[in-house]
Amino acid sequence: MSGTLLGRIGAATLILFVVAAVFAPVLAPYDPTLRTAQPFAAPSFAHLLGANDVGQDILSELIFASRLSLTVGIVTACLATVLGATVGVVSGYLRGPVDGVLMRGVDVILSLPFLPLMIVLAAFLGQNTTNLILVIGLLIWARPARLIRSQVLSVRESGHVQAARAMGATHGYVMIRHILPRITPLVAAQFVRTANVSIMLEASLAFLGLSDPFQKSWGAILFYANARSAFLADAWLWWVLPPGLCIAAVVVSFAFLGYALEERVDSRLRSILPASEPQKDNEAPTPVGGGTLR
Amino acid sequence: MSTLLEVRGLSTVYHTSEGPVRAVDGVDLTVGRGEILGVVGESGSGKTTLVMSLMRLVKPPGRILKGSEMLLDGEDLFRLPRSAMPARRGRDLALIPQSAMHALNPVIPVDRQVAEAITAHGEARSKAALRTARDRLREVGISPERCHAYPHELSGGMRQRCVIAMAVANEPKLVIADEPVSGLDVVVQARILRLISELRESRGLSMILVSHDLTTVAKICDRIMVMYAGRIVEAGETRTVFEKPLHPYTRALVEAIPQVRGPRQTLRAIPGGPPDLNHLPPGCNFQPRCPAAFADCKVVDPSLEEAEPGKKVACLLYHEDERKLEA
Amino acid sequence: MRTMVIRGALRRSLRPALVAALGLLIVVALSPAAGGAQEPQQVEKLTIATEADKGNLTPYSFRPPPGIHSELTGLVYDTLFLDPYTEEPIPWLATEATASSDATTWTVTLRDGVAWHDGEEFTAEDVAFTYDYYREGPSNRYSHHASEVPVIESVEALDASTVEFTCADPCPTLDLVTLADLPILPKHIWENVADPQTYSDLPVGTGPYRLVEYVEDQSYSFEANEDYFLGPPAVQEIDMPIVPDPSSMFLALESGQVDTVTRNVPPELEERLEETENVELVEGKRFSSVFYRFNDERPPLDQQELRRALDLAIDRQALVDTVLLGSGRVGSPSFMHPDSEWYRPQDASFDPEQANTILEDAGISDSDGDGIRESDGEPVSLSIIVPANDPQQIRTAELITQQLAKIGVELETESLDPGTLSQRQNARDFELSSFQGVPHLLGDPTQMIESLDSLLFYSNPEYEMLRSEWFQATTAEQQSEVLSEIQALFAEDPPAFTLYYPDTKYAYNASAYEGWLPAEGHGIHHKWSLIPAASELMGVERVSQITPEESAGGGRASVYALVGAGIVALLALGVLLWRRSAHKTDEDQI
Amino acid sequence: MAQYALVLLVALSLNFAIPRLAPGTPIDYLVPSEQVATITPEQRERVLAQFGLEKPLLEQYWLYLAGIVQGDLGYSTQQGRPVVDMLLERLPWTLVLVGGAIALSLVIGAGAGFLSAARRGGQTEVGGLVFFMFLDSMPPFWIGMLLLVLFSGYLQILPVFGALPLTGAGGGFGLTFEVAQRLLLPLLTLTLVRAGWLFLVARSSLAGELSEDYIVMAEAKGLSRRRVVGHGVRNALLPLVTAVAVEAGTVVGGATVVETVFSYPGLGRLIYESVLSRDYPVLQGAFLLLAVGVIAANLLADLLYPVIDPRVRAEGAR
Repeated sequence: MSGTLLGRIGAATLILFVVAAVFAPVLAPYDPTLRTAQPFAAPSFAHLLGANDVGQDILSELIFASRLSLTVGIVTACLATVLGATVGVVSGYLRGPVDGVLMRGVDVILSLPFLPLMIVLAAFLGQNTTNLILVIGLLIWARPARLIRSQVLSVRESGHVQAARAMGATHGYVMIRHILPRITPLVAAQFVRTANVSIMLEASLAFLGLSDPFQKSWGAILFYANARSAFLADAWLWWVLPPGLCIAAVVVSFAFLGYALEERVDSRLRSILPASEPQKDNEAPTPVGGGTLR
Repeated sequence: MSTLLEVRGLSTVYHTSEGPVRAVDGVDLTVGRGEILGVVGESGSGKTTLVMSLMRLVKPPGRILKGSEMLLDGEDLFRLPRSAMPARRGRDLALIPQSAMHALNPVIPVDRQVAEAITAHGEARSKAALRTARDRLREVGISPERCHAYPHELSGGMRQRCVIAMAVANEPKLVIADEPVSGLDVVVQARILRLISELRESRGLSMILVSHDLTTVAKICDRIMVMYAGRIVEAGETRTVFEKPLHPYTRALVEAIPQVRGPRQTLRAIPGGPPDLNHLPPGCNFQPRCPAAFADCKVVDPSLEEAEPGKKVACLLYHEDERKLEA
Repeated sequence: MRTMVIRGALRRSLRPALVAALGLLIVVALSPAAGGAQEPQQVEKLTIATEADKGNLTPYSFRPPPGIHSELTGLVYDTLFLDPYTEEPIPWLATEATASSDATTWTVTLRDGVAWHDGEEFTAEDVAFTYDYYREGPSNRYSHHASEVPVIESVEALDASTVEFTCADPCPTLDLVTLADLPILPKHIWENVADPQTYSDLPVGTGPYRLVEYVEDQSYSFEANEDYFLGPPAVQEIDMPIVPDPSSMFLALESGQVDTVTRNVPPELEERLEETENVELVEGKRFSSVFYRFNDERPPLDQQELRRALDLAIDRQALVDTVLLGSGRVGSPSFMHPDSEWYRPQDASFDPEQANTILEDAGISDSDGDGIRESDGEPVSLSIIVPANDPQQIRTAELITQQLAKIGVELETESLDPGTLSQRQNARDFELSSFQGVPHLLGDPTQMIESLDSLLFYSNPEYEMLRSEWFQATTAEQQSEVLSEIQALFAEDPPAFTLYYPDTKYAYNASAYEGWLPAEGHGIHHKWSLIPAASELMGVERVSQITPEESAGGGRASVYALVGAGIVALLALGVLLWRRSAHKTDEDQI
Repeated sequence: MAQYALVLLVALSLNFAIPRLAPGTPIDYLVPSEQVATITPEQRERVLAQFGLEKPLLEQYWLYLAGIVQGDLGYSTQQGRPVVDMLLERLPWTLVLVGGAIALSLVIGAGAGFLSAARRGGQTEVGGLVFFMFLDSMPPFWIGMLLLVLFSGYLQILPVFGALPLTGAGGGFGLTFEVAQRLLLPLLTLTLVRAGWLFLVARSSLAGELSEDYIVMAEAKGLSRRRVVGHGVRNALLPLVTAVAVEAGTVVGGATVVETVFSYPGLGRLIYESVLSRDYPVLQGAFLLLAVGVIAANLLADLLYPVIDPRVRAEGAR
């Protein structure tokens, strides 16, 4: 019961944000790049969330900002999950030297300090959105790869995969027909997790002033708010709270979706798997952001 | 022999998304002291739900309906509050769960798991409990050197023995075994069944043995009840049920057993599959698959009545009074 | 039943606890802090929060971002004369200085009875050694004063307390500017320092304070030099924590954890800080400006008409009103800071129409009608590089982009992290670059002349002529005359577009110390605020003498209490929700 | 083990290359144009030479590797102080903060996660789940800022910055109290953020375990609810350990933002500042520390597996 309810809430919020992003020009009361009010104006009927340090309408900024955050979130998550899943499946299934090399590669990436790498790549590649997506995507696929691989390890031992191989199915066929469907819930969960991580990262980078300040994003709003000491003034109520809540809302709705997906898929899966199926795997099933496969 | 357990009108309902499902529907049964009662039925007939209900371990969305009674030594366990049940489980009634192969915690040595059953009831402190545990394990055939192994280091049969040792550790009045030997090869099955009957002799254990395999039940059970779609359709002495099965379903089950000796016969299976508990057929639950079904069967839902001394059956063939249409 | 009972009791007991928490919160927020101005003279300890780690405060430990490095070094080291931005040279370590008739050699007599912190005696040897060391050794913020403008050929200690300087060209303002800027190093220590960049011991100087502890990236601690030649300083101990985050810094000031902060008060916080109990604001007159430097080697910026048009198209008043919220003055082409002695007033003009006509006449027009003018076939699309961590400069660029669009010039902003920005600036790899003017660039004429070549790469034949005149000038008046001509020249052909001079207000806790002295070019956090004798010497009033306007106290506290209480209530609700939903699943199954 | 050495070598080489990839050199930052005097080429050479940066890249690489072996990480181009001292000064603060945050989030997050799964009884414990999911989705710097404003600004009960009290607050207890006071908010921020994630890991792994057959057996044995869940928890520990080990790398990165907000002198902030100032030696030293830390965490996890789950010993490592 509660899974589907959460799922519905999550889906509804996400749709709300997507609509806001797509129809931003229509929904936003003002053009966020124009100065339509006094700097630091408090909320009023004309400006529901007041104005920022140069008099741009904060509500319009919020609405337009959803575009960047959602695109970064979704596109990066796709990139990272596809890359992570492929590496995970291939190395988990083939094992042997391929597995060794890929996993050591993953270890190296996991050991790289994240933020400095972002700064260096941002400085080196320039700060437009595509670079941001590439940079974040190429760095966070390592974790999903590791987790998906661990799942593939146990799925690989299961009865029907062995049977398929025994009947002469090629590796590619087995991977796509047998292994992939079994790990879709985990892959979906990893998609949710990487979406969360990339939205959070984009916001942190913008907050540290390391991404393009003219690109309207929730992180950029927080950067200006912090730099212009909004936290100290009463402005924190309408300048700092909303962008943070927007980020949290998008991230949590992804998590709700992931949770609902995991719960529905899990229960369906549980009935198909015959009792004798080896249930246990000792690798890290990830949480609701990445439900375990039973 | 005096009765140890009397169950009356036990019904357990699962609230699924498609509506309530009566997995166990008004079951009555009795178990005498030192008696082994066999419960037989296809998978999906409600056997495991029956076992879980007797242990009061039914997990939501399942619920035991009010009005079900379970008198153990005269005390109705269903009246007890939930919090009082742990004290009874393992001491008064014990369970050998289904797929005992996975019933042991993989990360704890077996002797400590058995000892835990003992200390749970405050009988002894951990050192003493460990010693008793090792004795119990030796009794069921696990040698002392093997008893502090981890479950995955033991064979299926040995794991089954550990579970049995665990169940009987506190000398329970009643042991309920759910498919104790299914999944084991025939030789090991025989050994486990012999172990169970030895324990019955040495301990005077009364037992309910639930299985889908008639031959297992036939070997060691005193009385047999046949379960179909959550109901008891036939009950009686093991020998009489086998020699003269009354209910068509029982007859089909008995005839389905391949005879190793004697003339070759073509095996006959029962057409169709277990009914969908959400949409039970009208009248008798078995009538769609019953070779002897006739008009009334579609209307009347027969109740379990005495057909011969010591023999009950729920089928219109034997209860003229319940027939409606003919008169 | 046991667990049921406990849970119920718990729930009932939560309600009173919640109400109590609310009450407590309101009381705490409203209580006004005790305080009132006491006599500020002798103070045991002061806590000054500073925004960045400046290394171990030797002249070589300079480190970005721009901040009060020279003022901090000034606590430990002394200069021969007081300070380069005063009208008249004020003797400090030197008692007097006389120039030769052709103003190329100076004989300076030193104050005697001055000792280094480690007890060694301060002599002319130290002065001679210091100036040679600056000229020969690796460069630092001060060294070009000895090696380029002016070029000091030789420094010689005639006896224990007289030094003779000889400049390559006449240096009439040596005492007013150069001798007042360069801190003197102890010879007996620095003569065996091979690599000043990695010198990490605590500095030894003659100054009013000794640096007793330096924890990298955390804090400085100073102790008063009791036998300082101008008498013991007013404050015994100074603790200086390093607080990089601006909001935390002002929060610390508000909550009384620090007595003052070295970061100037951003315009948006002025009103709020004035309202805070005991906190006063004062204009520190620290020279600061923001200017755009252009790279005239790269077309189309090599065309002087285009530069002139750009200058005319920038609405400086709008920048001051929006970005500085009015706290600042419009930039002027004379580049130097209006409060400096050497400033010759010129006012910038804002006339987009004239800019358009200039561009049309120069043949830079919008031929393909896309709203952007083209210059010999190429669209006039310029890029500006700004520091990513300075929102004021970023917002300024955003506004100027809109202003230049009105005259058909497209401006694209690249915000770079400081490392990349410096590299691009040093390599002149930019079309336009945003700069923050620092005090000694806007107030020290020799520095301005020197940076016109090394920083601004200003190439103007007329200026070359005036520049050589400057070097021939033998008296201060002559130099000042040449300087005004140079600044007049800037009106037609500016070396850079000075956008605005932001006010530099500083906040301090009046109940802790009121001896702060707003010295021109330096703000209030410098050694003269802490030396009792300094204020008459410099003829500048301390803040305690300036009557502070009345500050309205605690009006805002009630808002906080409300918000704080709201959050506490929210948390309590969350806990209740958790309890209630947990309770539901436990009820008996039968 | 050999594989781990290889990983370390590759990581170190990347750490050597990455900072040099970024435009700008330490020199530009050392003598910024802001100093209003561009440096002459020969001065640039002299400064480069001081830090051995004028040598060809390959030679620098060998010196760098040789340095690591002898434990000499060179001098910081900004501070001019040996990198080893700088790192050792910062390490305790980061260990206290990050270690504390991981431990606390394990206790709070995992504890609540187990509780929520144990209480599940069929219908998910919605309240706790939603609360922790929200926690897991809030940006750390944002929470940090709000906590700072609330506790230090409005309630004015906690100090705002730094790690150590300015004046030595006397002996042991006074000092530890002061340090604890300053540690509270950054620790709370980091813990809140990580607790959400660990809650979800713990909840879902225990929920999985509780549907296993040995739990039914444990209940049948008559064990109390607490001991039954205990059985499940033992098995649920394994994925938790892996989750923490895998996340070890990002924790210090995450701490960077929190350390900046609270002016807390940890490794995270040092890395952030060194990246901006292109301080190669410090970056290399810090990256080395991080790489070793992450690999050690993974190694520790591998060692812990057999202890927690004997079957792993039988199947060999991962």
